[in-house]
Amino acid sequence: MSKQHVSTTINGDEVEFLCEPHQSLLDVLRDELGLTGTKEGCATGDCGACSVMIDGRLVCSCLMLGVEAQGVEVTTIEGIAGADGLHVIQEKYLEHAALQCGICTPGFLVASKALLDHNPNPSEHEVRHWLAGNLCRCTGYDKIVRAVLDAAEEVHQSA
Amino acid sequence: MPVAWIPSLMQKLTAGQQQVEVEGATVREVVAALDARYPGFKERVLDGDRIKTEIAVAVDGEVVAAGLRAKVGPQSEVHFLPAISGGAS
Amino acid sequence: MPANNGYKVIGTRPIRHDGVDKVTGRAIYGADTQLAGLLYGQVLRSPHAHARIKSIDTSKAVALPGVKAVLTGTDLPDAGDQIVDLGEGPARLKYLRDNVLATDKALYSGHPVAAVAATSVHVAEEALDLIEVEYEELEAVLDVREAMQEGAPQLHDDMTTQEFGEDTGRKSNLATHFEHRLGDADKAFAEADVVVEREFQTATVHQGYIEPHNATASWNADGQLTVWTSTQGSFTARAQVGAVLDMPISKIKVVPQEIGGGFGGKIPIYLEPVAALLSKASGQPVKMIMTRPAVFESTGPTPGSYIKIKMGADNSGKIVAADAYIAFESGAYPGGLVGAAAMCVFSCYDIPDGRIDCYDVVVNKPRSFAYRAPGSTQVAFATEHVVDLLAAQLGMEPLEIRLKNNATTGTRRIDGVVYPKMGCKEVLEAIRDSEHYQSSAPAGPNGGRGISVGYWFNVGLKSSCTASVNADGTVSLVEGSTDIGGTRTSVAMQFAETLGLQAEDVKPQVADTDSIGHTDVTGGSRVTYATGWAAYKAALDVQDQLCERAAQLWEVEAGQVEFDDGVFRSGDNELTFKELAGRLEETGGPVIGRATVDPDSGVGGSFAANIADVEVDPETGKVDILRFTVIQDAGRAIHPAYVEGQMQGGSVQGIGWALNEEYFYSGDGHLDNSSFLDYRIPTSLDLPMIETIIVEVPNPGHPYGVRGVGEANIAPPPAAIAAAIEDAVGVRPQELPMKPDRIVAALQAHEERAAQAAGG
Amino acid sequence: MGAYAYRAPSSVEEALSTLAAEAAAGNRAQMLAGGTDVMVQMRSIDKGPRTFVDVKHVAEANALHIGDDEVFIGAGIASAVLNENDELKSILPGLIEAADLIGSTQIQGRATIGGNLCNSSPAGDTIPALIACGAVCEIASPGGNREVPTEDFVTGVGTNVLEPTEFLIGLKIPRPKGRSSDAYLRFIPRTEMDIAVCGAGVALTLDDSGVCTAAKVSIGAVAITALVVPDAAAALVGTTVDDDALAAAADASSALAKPITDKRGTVEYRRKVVGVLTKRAGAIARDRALAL
Repeated sequence: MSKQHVSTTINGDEVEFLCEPHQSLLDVLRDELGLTGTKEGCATGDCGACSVMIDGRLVCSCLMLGVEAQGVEVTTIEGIAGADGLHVIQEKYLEHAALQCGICTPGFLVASKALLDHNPNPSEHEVRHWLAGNLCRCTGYDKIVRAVLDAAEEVHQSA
Repeated sequence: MPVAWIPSLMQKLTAGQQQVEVEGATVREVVAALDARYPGFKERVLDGDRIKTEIAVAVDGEVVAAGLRAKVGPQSEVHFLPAISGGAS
Repeated sequence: MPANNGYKVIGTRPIRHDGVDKVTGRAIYGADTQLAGLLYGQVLRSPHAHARIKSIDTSKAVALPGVKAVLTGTDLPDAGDQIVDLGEGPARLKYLRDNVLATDKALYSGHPVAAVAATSVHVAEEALDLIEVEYEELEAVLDVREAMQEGAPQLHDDMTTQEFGEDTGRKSNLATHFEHRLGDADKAFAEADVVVEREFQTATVHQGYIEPHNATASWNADGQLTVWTSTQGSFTARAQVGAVLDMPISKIKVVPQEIGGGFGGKIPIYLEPVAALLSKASGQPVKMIMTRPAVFESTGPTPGSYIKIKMGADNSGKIVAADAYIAFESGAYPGGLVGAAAMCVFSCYDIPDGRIDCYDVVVNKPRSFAYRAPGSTQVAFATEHVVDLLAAQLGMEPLEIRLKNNATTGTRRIDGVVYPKMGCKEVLEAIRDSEHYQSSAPAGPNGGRGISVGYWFNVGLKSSCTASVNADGTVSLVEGSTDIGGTRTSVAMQFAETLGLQAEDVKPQVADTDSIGHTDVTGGSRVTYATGWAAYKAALDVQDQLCERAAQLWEVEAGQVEFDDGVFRSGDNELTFKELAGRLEETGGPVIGRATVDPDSGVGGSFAANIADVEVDPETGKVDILRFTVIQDAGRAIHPAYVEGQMQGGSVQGIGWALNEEYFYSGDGHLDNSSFLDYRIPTSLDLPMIETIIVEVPNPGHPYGVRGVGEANIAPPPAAIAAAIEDAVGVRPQELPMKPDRIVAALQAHEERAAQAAGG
Repeated sequence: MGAYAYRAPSSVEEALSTLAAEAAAGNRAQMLAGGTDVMVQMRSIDKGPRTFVDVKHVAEANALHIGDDEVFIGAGIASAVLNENDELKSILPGLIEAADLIGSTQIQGRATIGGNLCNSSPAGDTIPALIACGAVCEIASPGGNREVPTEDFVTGVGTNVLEPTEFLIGLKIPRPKGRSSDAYLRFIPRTEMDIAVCGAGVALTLDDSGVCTAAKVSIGAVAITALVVPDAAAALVGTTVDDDALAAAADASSALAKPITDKRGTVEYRRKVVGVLTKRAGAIARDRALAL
């Protein structure tokens, strides 16, 4: 098996890596690049724990080959906060106690950010629909939905 | 005097008695008193010098960790229950 | 003074201490463990539900380049058959060992039979395909009642039914039978004005945590073993690993990594001893992570059940008699959960006469384990239905019959236990007083409302804490309870409250088994209760030592120093905690507080109740939850946001159990839905907001009145939803899950009965 | 044992020569669009090595045209892109809602209609919707492109008419004219994420008086392939798509269905509900057409 060379951008940084042709982007992030913030819950696209953004679009990194990252921009949980502190969505998750065990939280945060990028003023239904691919077994989603709505409100007010 | 509650499946030892008043300041003394009155009782609930792992002893409604050493008060109730696996959050 | 009953920290909502790590992806969970020279392990699992293992040939796997070690069940040390007490219930060592790696028989589809360590996951997977196992397939039995039949395929050749310490000598899949009796149930039923009896079934369901099981092990040349794992209890994991590997616990260090959910399912061990032996054999550290299908196929689901409930009442609505027959599937090896079910089945009611008859039965499914108030949800589904039927026959409202019969302080349960101060009545009154209950039920022909109540007794067990006072007046708090839902913070808050500090002044940390005293599992809703109590005692220890230090500074007797609200005083002398912490060097150096607790009184059970509004689509059988309220007695809510979080999370697990979740087996015993696609846990779109009402009936057995809140909340939802479905469309399923095809079939049968009645 | 490889051709010719070369070398080649089915199958039921040929860089398969007479949707276009296209949503609402049902937001970001069709699952959501609106598959073939109606494309569970040296470029859909519209409904136990228990797509045309002049009904997850239900269409044509006509169409769908009992539902249940969905989808398509 020959490894393939891939040039990509991850959280704003140019990154090059070698990977097996059938290795998932999730495995590349976690095992080759040490970016373990992106989690694996199922490896079949059913839980959303491995959510990342590819060129701004939300995807499951377990359902994408590492080689498909050639030339794209990848955003992972490690790229959500800036040097100046947490992103508002991260702050709202903390304020609302929107995490318990925290294993689904990175995926939810990436998905939540993708939602607000896409629709800065979502309704509760739109939040629930957008996040339906992110499973959480601890919270019952209530506080997550409230955190996202509150973050949207704050983004809205400061805009 | 403390009252020992005899599990229904052990009541053939006690001729159907469910509640038995027995002397004892510890679970060990209660078990000894029961065995004196109902021979074979000890064998059912003890494994050597310990309560059988599949059985739990509750004093006044709380399962005791101290086992045979657990204190029993003059008004206490002693229950013999099936041991259970704990729940979890 | 704030309104929190005089408390300054308790009852507030500080940001959790581990929060930033968890929202930035920096928190290290078990699967994130990295070590130099790491190998990757994989497990070969039985494709058969029941088979004798005739031979295993690993030679081709061993020869594959990159493979460093291969194991089978016979590589596990055989320490004979004995009962081991692991602090969370006893177990037969043979069963514990055989569940880790089967030796003579595979007892469920997914049962581990061999394991491999290799330089990559892919090589390890390839090696699994090269292991040749010769099986003799045997007939499987998957249903609890079938397994109890005479002549059913027997899982364990040597298993005989145990009846309360007596070995009956009867060979059977029926592992344990026991009874509870109170008063004279036959007489009470004979005298009752109304008697109702119904049968129920519930499916096997899984805890469904999002993080798969994992373990990384490093076996050093000096015989020391280190295991990094996501576990609910590092000490319990250490004890189990020690028992299976027949090695002293002093040789084992378990490092609890962050854990992605447990709910009872991460108390048992699976991969840990396998990773350890693979590491020993290869001389390199080994990491193992279960696939999602493996999690469903071979880790602890909670029992499917068959339950029969009979209850009688007099014309005034007083419940006078109750009778339960409860049979639980324990899976491949005997379990203890039916005992818990017995403690919960009539636990919400004050009933003078009754009996409870319980059966623990092995079937060809994975060994079942605790799942949030284990056993309580199954029996609440059954009992609450029968209570509603009594109410209907007596012309009473469901809430009315509950308030007339609720268990209270001094109630003797049928299993004999007498309640101390309990909040059942208060929880039911909170239903009555809620805006939700007082609002009108959902409009439309297919909308309905139901209520229900459930119970969990909670456990105490052992916890340890140490606290080091830092010179800047903060405290480093070390505890042994793995934090699954924010307990670092609820424990630290109790410590802070005791010493008049802020929650942020306490820096809580979960330590490994070499670095803190024995602490039992994060389970039984015990951490905020017991580890919080240990933190309280450690804070008192710090307080005593600091009083002595202040006395030294002021050259007075320690007894002359008082501490109140964060300030040490003696005469005109005054030092705040922070000021004094800065002067420890002058008075003898560091101060470390420590405490252990082993509470065996005052654990304090918790009641939870629901109001559920649903809409049923009668053509498709789909049930939508329109509005849902959960009410629970927290004793004292330390961090209300995380109390609400437990209530909401438990409710939604209960909703999933009610509507869709089940183990779906094919006829030959293969699990057909071992994925999050087809094992359908609720998504955000399936739910409304989950409204919470925290009731506080302080637990007199705890310094701050805490009652654990992790569990009781999962018990009432299926019953409340069943009642709401009946209110909506006139049929009430007696089987879980109440999935769409079952609802449609029930409606059709209902219509046919109605047509026959009209025709006849 | 062969090896895994990945190729990203940029044109139909390059893709065809890649497929031909892999075939000549005795390798297995597999087209990759969104990958949301391929990746899952590679981890479970279909682990063997193969060469992935990524259709997403093939220019022709990345096209999306909305012409006066025809809509072309390239096989590499992700569902999310379709769903963000308001014009497409207004002219083919049923097809786009079917595409929108494929998985979560995350899946939508990758999954394609072409991939859904080529995966050829009995429960593929877009297949009945494509059949109902008369979509035709444009297939790149070594001898030149060929066209196959979607109802003839899938041949069995996971199988279709594509040869190993061929691939799907995209789908051509006649642009609905006049008072024509479509609808697709499926039933799932949850509200999102599940595979269809059964599904029904209805496309119809009404005249000025609201009488149905043409209709096509297709149902999914009730047989090994999606089925066309001529009797359901016949029940609608010539009516105002009133309750009686819809009930007759529902009965026709239920009668034709040949479902199985599995983890997602029983035979009886699927047969009943596919009728319910036919009725409901028909009413939605009618209301949409009336609103034009």
